[in-house]
Amino acid sequence: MPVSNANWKPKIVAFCCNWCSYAGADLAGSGRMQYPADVKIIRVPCSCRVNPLFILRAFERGADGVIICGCHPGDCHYTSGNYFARRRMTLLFSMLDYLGIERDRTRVEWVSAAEGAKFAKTMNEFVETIYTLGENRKLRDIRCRK
Amino acid sequence: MRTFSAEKLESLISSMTLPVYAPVEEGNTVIYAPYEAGKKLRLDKVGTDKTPKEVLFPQWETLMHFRMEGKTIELTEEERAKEDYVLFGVRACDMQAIRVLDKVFLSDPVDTYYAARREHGIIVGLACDQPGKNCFCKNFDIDPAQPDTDLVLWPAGDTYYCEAYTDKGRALMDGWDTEEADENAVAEIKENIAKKYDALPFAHLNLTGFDGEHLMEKFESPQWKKLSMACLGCGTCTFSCPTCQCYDIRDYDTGHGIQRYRCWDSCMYSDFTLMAHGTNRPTQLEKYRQRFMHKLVYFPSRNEGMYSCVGCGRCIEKCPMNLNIVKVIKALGEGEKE
Amino acid sequence: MMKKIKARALSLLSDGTVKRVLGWETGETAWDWSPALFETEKEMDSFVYGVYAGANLSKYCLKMGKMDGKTLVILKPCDTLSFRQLLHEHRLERDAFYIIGAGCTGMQDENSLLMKCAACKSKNFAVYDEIIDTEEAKQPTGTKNRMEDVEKLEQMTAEERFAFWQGELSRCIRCNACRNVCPACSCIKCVFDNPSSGVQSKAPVTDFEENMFHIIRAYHVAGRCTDCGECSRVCPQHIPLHLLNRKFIKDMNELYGEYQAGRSDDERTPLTSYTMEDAEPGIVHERGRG
Amino acid sequence: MMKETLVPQLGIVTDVRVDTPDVKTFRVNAVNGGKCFEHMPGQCAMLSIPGVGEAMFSITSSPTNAEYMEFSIKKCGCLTNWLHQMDVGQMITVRGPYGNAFPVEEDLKGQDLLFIAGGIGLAPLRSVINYVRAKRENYGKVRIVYGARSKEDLVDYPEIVNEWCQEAGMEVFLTIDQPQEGWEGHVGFVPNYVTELGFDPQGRVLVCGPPVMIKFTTQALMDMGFEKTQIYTTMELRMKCGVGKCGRCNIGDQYVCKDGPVFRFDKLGELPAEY
Repeated sequence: MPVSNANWKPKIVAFCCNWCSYAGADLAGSGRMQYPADVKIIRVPCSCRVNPLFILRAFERGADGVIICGCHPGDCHYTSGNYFARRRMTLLFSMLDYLGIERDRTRVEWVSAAEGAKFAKTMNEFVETIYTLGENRKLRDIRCRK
Repeated sequence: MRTFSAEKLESLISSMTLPVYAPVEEGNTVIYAPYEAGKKLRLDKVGTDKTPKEVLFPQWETLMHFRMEGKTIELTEEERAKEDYVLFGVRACDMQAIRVLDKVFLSDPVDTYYAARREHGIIVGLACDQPGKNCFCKNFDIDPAQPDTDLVLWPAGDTYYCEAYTDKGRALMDGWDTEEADENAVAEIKENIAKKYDALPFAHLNLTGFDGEHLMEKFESPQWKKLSMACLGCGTCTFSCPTCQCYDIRDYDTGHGIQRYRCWDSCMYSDFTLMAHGTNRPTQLEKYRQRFMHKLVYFPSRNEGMYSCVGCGRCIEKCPMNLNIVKVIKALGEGEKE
Repeated sequence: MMKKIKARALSLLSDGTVKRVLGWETGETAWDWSPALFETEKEMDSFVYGVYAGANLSKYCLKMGKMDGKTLVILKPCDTLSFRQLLHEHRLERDAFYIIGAGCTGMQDENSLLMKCAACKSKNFAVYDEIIDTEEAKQPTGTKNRMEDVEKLEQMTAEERFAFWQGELSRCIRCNACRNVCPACSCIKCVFDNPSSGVQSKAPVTDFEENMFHIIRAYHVAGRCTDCGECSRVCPQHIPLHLLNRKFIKDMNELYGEYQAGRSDDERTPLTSYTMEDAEPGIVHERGRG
Repeated sequence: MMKETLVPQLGIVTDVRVDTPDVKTFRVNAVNGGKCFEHMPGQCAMLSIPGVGEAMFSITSSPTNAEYMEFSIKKCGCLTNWLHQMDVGQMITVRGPYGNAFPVEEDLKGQDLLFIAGGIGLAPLRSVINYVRAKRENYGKVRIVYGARSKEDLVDYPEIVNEWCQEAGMEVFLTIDQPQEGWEGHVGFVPNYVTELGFDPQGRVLVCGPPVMIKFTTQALMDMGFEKTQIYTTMELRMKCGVGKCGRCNIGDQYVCKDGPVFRFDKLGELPAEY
């Protein structure tokens, strides 16, 4: 989809697990690795804290992409949270796809506390994807538009 | 009385310069929506899935906008409707329902949002020719062959007859390409319609005792418990009803201001009367009773005997559990005979 | 069959085994039956069972479960799945109910066979005290593949799917009939009724809110939905809501193994369990590209 | 221009007084000074904070106060919590006045008046009491029975003690539910206190308080020989529009917002007990 507005900057919400990915983001920062400022991080205690409603609400209020980052499977601070998150997000993404909403607007990545570089790379890639997809038009609330 | 051929109907609608809301097909439902070329007109459908009330009193509308900064509030009103439009193909029952809405919204103090839409609308009525199986408008003294509108259309096979009753209606009809017709052309049609409606299963309900005088008696009837048992508390009946007008006012934070909007509400919902200390209609029995008491007792008691049921039959068709106002009238009416 | 059921219900009511009977009663026409509660033998006069008994009475059991004494409930084969799922979730006490499993020859509305019966899942009873049925009722009713329509949608392009669902969901009037009839929607207070949730809304103000309501509702019952089809049956705007639930069922079956909610008491649902080898969410993206 | 029903005026909070741990009294002026509108004692107004909610409150100040309006508000829900956090200078929206009023110029005129209030129930009555005080010559004896859970919960205590109690022709009886240190007055529930005090069944009685208090107080009054036609009370139900259109606050065929909130007791008896 072509970008309608040359000045358009995507808004991206990243839900990051407190124990791995948030620390990964920190590491990316302290390692001075670049990733776009369009990514707004929301710290959650675990990737399985992310209720599908959070993701839809983010889109409602104008997000163009939502990414969920958690510990690698097997490394969850709470033993199994990310296993549950994995199933939940798979089903949710599949449902969004079923409703015809661009599947690439949502993503799950496992980023550990040591993977600052992976965090930066993931975010760069994701932002790139959202740039190609353009503005989120299908899943937003018209009232929130300015 | 004027007439035109049925073939010309669509071109006649397209020829009107005003926006036209007409019953059109949308998916497998029929709703009143702006008519555009390519949309399928459904003048045959009695008891459309959505009612014409939606044009005058939409399911939601923005009332005003607020901007809050520090301790100050800035208020901007939403503009009222200011363009004329045509509401096409309104049945007699639905027109009577609009009269019911008028009683509510146009009584002092006037609701200006509704009033503006009402004023700018030209309503073209459509006489029924084939009743729906659930119609029971006859009980409320509604003549399905004579909608109380600005302009009335009578379908008669391959022609339509039309007559205007108000200045608005006459002005609209003057722009139509019609021919002169005999003044009594529709007399026989009307008679036929009356006969058909008279023969319907729910055409002769006993409404005696549904008035303010018997308010307490109806309210206290032991029948309500049984009647309301299967009620799910959904809002289907209220939202498909052409006269249900209860509304809620809510605020929505758009991130850059507050929109205050009004939306339909339903007496069936748990938070309809919920206050900080609880609700005065705690179970479905009270909620269910409220709806029917309002239609059959409270409203007539306040409005010179005018019922706020028009017998359109939509709740009979729509209720997931087959509960409806006819069952209520029969159950409560019978209780009285004993 | 109806005579047998009625006679049995009457005898259980008169000997005091049960205090009330939850069944259907006749209406004004041949087909407009309503769920009803019968507490005396006299009231049982209007008791009825047959092809117009489409409603799933499991939902009403939530209310009956709080009453004194046993309730006799008539459940059709697919209704028993909903009932058992509620038992599984500890929403009902088995002892509070006497279940007559009633044979089903396919339920109808005024015009035709119900959508849910066209793709009949099974004629087995998941839970019962006794079964009253006939040979005819044991035969499968509809043999339509229940995933047929879901597959059709999956094969469309994203734009076609989007157009399809916008067309359907934009008709939603937010009457909540789908939610209120759903036996899996047993929350005491729904998130969409909770003023503190930030998503409480009574009107389908924008397309977004309809999408959100239906996605979240389908999602919340995923793994617990028995595919009883009541949501689509009751929708006054004829939105095929069951296609959302069936999509979840199809995905779960394909990704996590065949599962039917309500078939057992101790099995974990796909969303409350996991395996180490589960597919990554990326599968959704890959599947679409392939 | 038609009179607008749903669009509010802006008001500004010019004073906040802490009455009890959960009741504050807010003084509200129009943005350009003065009052937002005139009212009669017993009428209500819709106050709102955009984005939080809108609700009906009785106007506590007397119409004879030409400078401002006051609202005594108890903290008990979403909107009232927000209101309690307000400082002076905060703008709010106000619309009204709504509902009927106590018949101060008709039925109450020339009568001895007995006011009975419980807790925050004093709010609507305070408007009447101060109205009567301002037009003292039009009314007979004034007696006030007021009770609350504790001494701290008596709304408007300074005004009661310093003004009402000092005024000639006015008698004030205070009571609290449980004994408390530093309280030398009466202890006990309002209905019992009313019985103990024993009033002549003449004049008019205005009752307001929690539903259960109203119920037992009216019973006590009737036992004393008062007629239902001598007793007035004021009601509250959930409201959205304030003008009898949104359809939720009805008791039978009467809308509390439009036909009420003041009901004479005999009239209330003819309606379903759905409140």
